[in-house]
Amino acid sequence: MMDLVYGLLLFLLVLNLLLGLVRVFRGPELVDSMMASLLLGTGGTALLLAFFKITKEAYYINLALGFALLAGVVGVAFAIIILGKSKDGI
Amino acid sequence: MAFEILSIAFMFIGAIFLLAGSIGLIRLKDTYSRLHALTKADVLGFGFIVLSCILSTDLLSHWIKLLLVWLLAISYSALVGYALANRKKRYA
Amino acid sequence: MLDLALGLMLFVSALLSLHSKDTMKSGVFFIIFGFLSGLIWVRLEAPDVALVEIILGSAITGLLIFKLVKGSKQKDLKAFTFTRLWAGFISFLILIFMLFHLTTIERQDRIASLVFENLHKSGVDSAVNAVLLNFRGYDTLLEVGVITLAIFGLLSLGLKREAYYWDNPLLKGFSRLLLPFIVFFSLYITYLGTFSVGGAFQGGALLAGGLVIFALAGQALPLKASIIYIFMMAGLGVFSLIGLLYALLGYGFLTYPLELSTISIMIIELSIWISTAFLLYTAYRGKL
Amino acid sequence: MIWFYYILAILLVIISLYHFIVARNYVKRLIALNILGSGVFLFFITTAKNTNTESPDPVPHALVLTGIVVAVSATAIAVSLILHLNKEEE
Repeated sequence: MMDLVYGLLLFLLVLNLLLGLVRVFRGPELVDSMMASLLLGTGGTALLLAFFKITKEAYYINLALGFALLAGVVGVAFAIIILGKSKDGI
Repeated sequence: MAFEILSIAFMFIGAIFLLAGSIGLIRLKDTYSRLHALTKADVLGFGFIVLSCILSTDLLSHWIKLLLVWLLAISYSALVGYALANRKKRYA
Repeated sequence: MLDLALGLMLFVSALLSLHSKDTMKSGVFFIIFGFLSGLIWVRLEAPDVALVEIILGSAITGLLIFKLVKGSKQKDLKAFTFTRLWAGFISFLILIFMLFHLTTIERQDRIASLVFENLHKSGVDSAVNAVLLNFRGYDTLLEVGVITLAIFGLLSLGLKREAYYWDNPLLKGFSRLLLPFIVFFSLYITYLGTFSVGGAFQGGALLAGGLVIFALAGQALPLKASIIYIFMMAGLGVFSLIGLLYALLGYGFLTYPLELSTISIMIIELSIWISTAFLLYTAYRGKL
Repeated sequence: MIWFYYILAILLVIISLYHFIVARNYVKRLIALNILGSGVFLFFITTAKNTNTESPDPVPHALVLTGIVVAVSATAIAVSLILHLNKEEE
């Protein structure tokens, strides 16, 4: 019973990633592709937290923390480096 | 037991909100509305998932770390969404 | 099922990142590839590798590749037909070789049992870190040497890099709030290395990510160049000094006595933490 | 499941090797090199899982950890060299 419930849960979370990545891979513009950092920052972290809930291993929370942090760093860096002009700002 | 059932229910609600965000990402027409779908729905769904994990453990250190994950995820979601939209409008 | 879906996503992202015409897109797909392979390594019960892959292999490499893609304006030329044929032939040969090799792989006990038997002698409870810092300390020493040399080689090119930043009050405030938290969290990850998933390289690279966010907001660290040099050399210096100390005391190079092993490993991890952070930060900036 | 990961690792190695030889753009060549490395790491980790013991073998994990760090430092110096090359050509 529990296996079935958790299997369904993991299926939903992976389906979320799959559907999002369809747009990311097709995305007509560059920004659409980089929305992957937002998608992975929430979806991937959610997957790791679901693993934590199923196995009760504490290290999944640390992994989730690192995942959320670095997906954000990469997203901000993309917005500033790729979308900006060099030496812009001050 | 009641907590366990509540926790699994929260997890499912969160997963469905995340899924809604992804469907919005596929179906909406232009970049700004896609950004909107992703940042709104995903943050709500992620909140539910963190809540469900908080209900399923009873260690204080886990609670603190889960709250930090939640804070980080929502603040980065807002920041990245803002930065992408702002920069795209200005330069692209 | 889960493995199948993750593997499919990984393969598609690798394929697109290699095939796409636009180098910016291939950089973005490479980052997605990195994060997805982190998830796959969680599935393969290798959480240490997953942490390293997410932090170093995906995020830090991604930042470097963003800078490269923005700075490089080389056109994408079509390859010669001869090259294509040759490349196809070579790849096909390797495919045949590896498929042939697959049939000979057996399911067997490897040296894992040896590690678990001797784990109590290492002073560390985490098997991966015991191998990394105690049983195969030479490897890690040379690894620290490689990364230090690479960054000093990069500095010696003397290239004047463009700095990219965004002068935005929101980002500035956020990065200032984030920095103390990241310092604390990366120290925590480094400390976790002695008994669970974590380690010095992961913690250091995490701190480097935080410093990069700090720099992207247009702020400079209030540190002198000489202090940054000292931080960068700390890992290699402390590691080899401790190794030499034990060699002079008669234990052998990098062979820790049992009662002192935990404290020595902690000191080494701390020094690797600070030096990795500043080395990777310098690698991102391309200058001091 | 083990065999699926072996096949995936081999496919990654093959396609990235092909593109590493074919690509004339240095950026794509660098990315192909990184993906080649990831394929080899995947092979190692799968072999570590392929044991009779309960938990996977930690020695390949430590080797892969070292490998990733070395790959990142190689990427850092390659990025610097390619940027330098672009400056020379201008």
